[in-house]
Amino acid sequence: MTAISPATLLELYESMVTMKLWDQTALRLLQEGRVLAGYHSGRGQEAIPAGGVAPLRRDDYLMYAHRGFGYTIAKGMSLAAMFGDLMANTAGATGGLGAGIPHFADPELGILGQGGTLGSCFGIATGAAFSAKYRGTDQVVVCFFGDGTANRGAFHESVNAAAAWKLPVVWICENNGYAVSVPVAESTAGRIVDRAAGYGMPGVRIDGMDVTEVYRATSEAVDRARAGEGPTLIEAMCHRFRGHYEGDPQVYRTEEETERLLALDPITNLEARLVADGIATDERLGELEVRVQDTIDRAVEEASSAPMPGPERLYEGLYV
Amino acid sequence: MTAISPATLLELYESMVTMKLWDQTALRLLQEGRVLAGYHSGRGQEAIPAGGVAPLRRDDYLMYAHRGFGYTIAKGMSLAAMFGDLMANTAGATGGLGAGIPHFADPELGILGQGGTLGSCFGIATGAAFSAKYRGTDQVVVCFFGDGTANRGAFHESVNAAAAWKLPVVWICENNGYAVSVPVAESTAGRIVDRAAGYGMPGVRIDGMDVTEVYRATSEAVDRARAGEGPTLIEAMCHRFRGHYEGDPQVYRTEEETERLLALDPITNLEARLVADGIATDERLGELEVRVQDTIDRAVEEASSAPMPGPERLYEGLYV
Amino acid sequence: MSQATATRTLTFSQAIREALREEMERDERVFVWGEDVAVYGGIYGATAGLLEQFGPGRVIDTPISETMIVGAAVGAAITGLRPVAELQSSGYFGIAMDELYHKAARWRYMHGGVFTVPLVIRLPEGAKGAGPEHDVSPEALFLSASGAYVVIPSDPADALGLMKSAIRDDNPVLFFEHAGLYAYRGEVPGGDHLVPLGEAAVKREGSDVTVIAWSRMVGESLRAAEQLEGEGIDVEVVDPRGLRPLDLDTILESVAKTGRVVIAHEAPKTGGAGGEVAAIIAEEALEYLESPIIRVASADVPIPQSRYLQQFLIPTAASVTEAVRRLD
Amino acid sequence: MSQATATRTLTFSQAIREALREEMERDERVFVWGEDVAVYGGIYGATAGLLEQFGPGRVIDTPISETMIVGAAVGAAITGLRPVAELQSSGYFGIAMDELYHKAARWRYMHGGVFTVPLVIRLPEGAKGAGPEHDVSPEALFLSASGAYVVIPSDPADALGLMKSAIRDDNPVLFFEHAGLYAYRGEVPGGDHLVPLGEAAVKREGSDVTVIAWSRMVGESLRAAEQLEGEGIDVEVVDPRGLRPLDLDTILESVAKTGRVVIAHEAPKTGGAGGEVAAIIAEEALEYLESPIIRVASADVPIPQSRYLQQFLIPTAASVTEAVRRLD
Ligand SMILES: Cc1ncc(C[n+]2csc(CCOP(=O)(O)OP(=O)(O)O)c2C)c(N)n1
Ligand SMILES: Cc1ncc(C[n+]2csc(CCOP(=O)(O)OP(=O)(O)O)c2C)c(N)n1
Ligand SMILES: [Mg+2]
Ligand SMILES: [Mg+2]
Repeated sequence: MTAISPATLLELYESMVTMKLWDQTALRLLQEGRVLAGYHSGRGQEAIPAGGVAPLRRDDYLMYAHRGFGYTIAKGMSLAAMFGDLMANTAGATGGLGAGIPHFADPELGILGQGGTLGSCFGIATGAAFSAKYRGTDQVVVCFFGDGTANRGAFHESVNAAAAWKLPVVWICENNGYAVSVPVAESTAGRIVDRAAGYGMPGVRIDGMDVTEVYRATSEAVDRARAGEGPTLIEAMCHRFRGHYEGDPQVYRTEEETERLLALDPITNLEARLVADGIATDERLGELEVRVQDTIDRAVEEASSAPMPGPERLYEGLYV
Repeated sequence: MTAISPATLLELYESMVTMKLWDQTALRLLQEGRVLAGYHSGRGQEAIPAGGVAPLRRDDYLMYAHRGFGYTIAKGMSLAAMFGDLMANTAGATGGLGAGIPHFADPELGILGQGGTLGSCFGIATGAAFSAKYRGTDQVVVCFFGDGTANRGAFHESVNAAAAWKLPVVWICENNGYAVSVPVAESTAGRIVDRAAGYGMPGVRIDGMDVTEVYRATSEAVDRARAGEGPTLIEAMCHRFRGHYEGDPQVYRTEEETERLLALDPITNLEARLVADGIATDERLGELEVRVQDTIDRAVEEASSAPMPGPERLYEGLYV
Repeated sequence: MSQATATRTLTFSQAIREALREEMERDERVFVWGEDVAVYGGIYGATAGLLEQFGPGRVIDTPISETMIVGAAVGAAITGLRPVAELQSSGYFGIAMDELYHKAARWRYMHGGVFTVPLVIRLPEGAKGAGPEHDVSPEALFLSASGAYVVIPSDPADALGLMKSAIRDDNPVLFFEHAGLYAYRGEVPGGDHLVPLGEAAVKREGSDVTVIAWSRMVGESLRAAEQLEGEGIDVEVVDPRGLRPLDLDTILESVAKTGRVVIAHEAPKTGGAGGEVAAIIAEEALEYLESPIIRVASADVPIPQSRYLQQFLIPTAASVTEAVRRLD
Repeated sequence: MSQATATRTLTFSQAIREALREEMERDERVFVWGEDVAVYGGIYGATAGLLEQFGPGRVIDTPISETMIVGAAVGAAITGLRPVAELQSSGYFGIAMDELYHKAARWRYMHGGVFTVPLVIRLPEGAKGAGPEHDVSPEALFLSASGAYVVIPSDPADALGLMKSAIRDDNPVLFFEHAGLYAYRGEVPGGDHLVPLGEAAVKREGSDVTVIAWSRMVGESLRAAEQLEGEGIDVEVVDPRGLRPLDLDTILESVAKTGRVVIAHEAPKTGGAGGEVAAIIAEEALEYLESPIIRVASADVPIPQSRYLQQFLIPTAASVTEAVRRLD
């Protein structure tokens, strides 16, 4: 296990802070009635998109999940564009089509989008990985999905094909213990990580609250994929701090459970570690947070100034 | 491993001989142009339906596959009715709808039918097993499917649910190495049996050319299921002697390969064993074969005398 | 059936729940499954309280496995149970399409009629700001699913009565519920309120124009009719309450009376079920037509997630009014 | 392109194969995948010889995983390739429905138009004695799949020219091929034969009746037209060669000329695409109609496997003749 450099740790930290502040901002906009779609907070799970995307190159591909905006933030997507999509105005990456969250994409950054039917990601990830291999590039695909989504048949079909064809994909399951209200143990037989063996590929279960574990496991899997050694399944155990979506009464878990989780905050933990290891001071981390918030505020401002689309937008882009 | 009684061995033998002679007869009818649908010969794979159905009770459920008629023969379906369906006349279990092979069923015998889209069996098997448990019976479901069919997403969804809910199903994969022309190694990552672990259920790979292995493994799995201990996956390795369907040019394998297989005939092998172990004489086995052929001939005769349906048949049975 | 005879005011969602409750009380073979139907009570609340009353054996949370949800419901139905399965959104039809179209609808016929397949699949539909895959109204895709019924209530009373009939019917029923209607309140008859499947309701009588509408568009059409009444146009609103079986008699009778037809549904026009209805009229009642048949429907694009843009796309009472005015 | 200009006689299946071969030669990004398409050459022979010419990197046997076949084709298409994916039977549409309807057709629009999705899905359809799940002609289910094209050739020349255009098009194309046509031979123009998508062909001119037919029913309708000519009825046969985009101009022009319409397709009548076509005519060209619009189609039941029973169910030239005679 190679050590992660202080610089990388700081980058991961900044990435997670951006996700957290993004989330806070989105919640505020939601409260203000400025968000024209539902929102699934990613609070608590930042270590996975941060550690799972950081090992990628700009031209590597990303299939992201519906929980928060961490994946695309980490891949470098324009914050203003994402806010624009949140508000369904013309600043959005969808140009105000209001395809909204989370159906935006950026081909330049390898961001391939997201389907509203869970599990859409699997086939598209396999196809993109096939494409990379076909074109003789060494691009890699990372595909994020939840524990609940892992029970879609598309998982089986796509993961099997990718493994049989030794395609460059890294499958990252964020196991936060629930699919909306349904606990993973009630819906899922066995451990998700153990499915890997059935496809003859490596599977690794990690602590998804620790960004260094995620970063290491993903880096290794990306290296394998890039070297032509095929796919890997990573099951990252984690916790969702908030409801499935905003407004979720969370009748399926106790308030104590939710309270207890907050102590596991991946950002606070990394913060403590950075300070303890002398990589950063509280002060410096505080400055970083101010800087990130400032960037986010400017992105909101930029997005807010864009107009809403006109009805003609509906008829654009359906066909080439 | 308990010994299988001589009487059971003889029953299994008779069952397999019935399947073989059924197959021969079907091929003859096909040549005579009397079969109004395609046919997938089950020659070579008789040990699996014989050993996989024999442990079932009359009220246990069967979801069968498209390869041969062994499954329903073993479950006790009327031979004349099956021939009637082959000829699409009113003797058929479908009453001449000519739903043909293999879409016949017999609820009295727990024969639940078959879908033309491969993998239909999985969901229905899970549902029937759920139903048995819900109604508080101790019925068991056996579901047969090919190696190729194992790659359908429905497998994943249904097997996971059955395992999560500890339902009484036995999943029997007949791995004959090919899905039409595609070798299993090209389409399938890992070993099918290893998928069981991913669902936290037992998986066992057996020699599917040996009816005693199939019978033992299935009996054990059926007992587990009946005792409420949940599903089992059995991967029975086997060989298909003939083409995928009649007329298949088999360009995907050499004649030598096909020739070599014939030496592995599960029926000839059992025959030799029965004689060597003093369970039966050649003569007695010969008599048995004559008797079975006679039964089959009478069934063909009975079926042949039935009229074709009239156009009104089309409009019957669509709704209750 | 605590309030055996008194009329009640229920939301559409409560009406569905009451139907489930009454039928589950009546028949032990009836059970409910789907994603988040148990503890959570369904994301639209339509199964709230059922877990508490009937326990986890009959109110079952499934994995996110729509293929299995429908396929296993068929397996349960042909072995003696009466499943009511929920797809959390009808937008997931594509994941279970083989099971809906080829298994639920055809298992009986395909096997010569030896089984019955008594099941109900609940399919919440319609625009709600959840994106192009969710906001669909895909009932037209099941017009050709011979062997199944397609039922679509437009108000709480029909939701209750149709659901109860659907559960009691021995045929598979695809039951579409517009998500925008769940919170809508209405009077519901007391007692064992059953509405027969395949019977249209004339929701408003009129003599000048027939508006054939279902689901959310029934309410919109009634509002349009009121508006048009002021302009001296007397609109009849016919709600087929489903597409299979289709109550042709009621539709053709109305057309024969008015000679003018508007068909209104929320699904985009091309490929919507309005096409089938219009074609039947053009084949069976052309002689009565005094004006082209106008279809009022969403524009021919995927329904975008943005509610802002949806306002330019989704038909309303105004769209019906405008269409009626355009008739010759 | 060895026979650059000479006309050739090809079967429908060979025409598809030639289109694939020519386009694979022209463009390295084009590849083919599906079940048994490589060594086996496809169960209808439509990919025979491609493996030998282009190698296993471009002619790929897939697992029996229709969801993946279509889903991964979308993934390949949005990352620079041009997949031609085969479903071994269009009867498997239900397994890949979410991928066909919501992914292939809508990935572009849904993401604001930032991608193109240049792919072709080959869908063999039609009655052939393979059972109710296989013998379907499900093109109508994609009428509402805005974002995709629906293309349906009826003879070898169109099969070649439409397939080549489909592969070159940057939009997703669902390409239906009637299994009963594969062995049918016909003249095919030489050179780089392209037929534009969305342009109807008047396969026979006539002045009395317009028969709108596609797929196998075009040939049947032409035979019917010959028969009717002897009876003094002059039939025009319009083949839209697909449903999306639909060449309304050609259809409406013909209707304006003849005033009488028969629509013929093999799919069962209810829910078949004839409904959409009839509805458009009833909305846009009612004034020209001198007779009800008659739809010729299969009866409203699943297509049984028995070829014996199929004879009572599947429309033929005689069904078209009979319908035309019934017109006012
Ligand atoms: C095919 C499909 N089924 C159901 C849904 C509705 N849905 C949206 S998110 C969700 C839960 C997903 O759980 P999981 O995959 O564990 O991700 P998490 O929300 O926990 O991050 C459900 C059921 C959907 N969008 N698509
Ligand atoms: C969903 C689906 N895809 C494809 C087919 C066509 N098909 C029929 S049998 C078969 C091969 C099945 O292989 P396997 O499951 O290994 O069974 P085997 O034929 O070897 O017994 C195929 C591809 C089908 N019927 N259904
Ligand atoms: Mg989860
Ligand atoms: Mg096989």
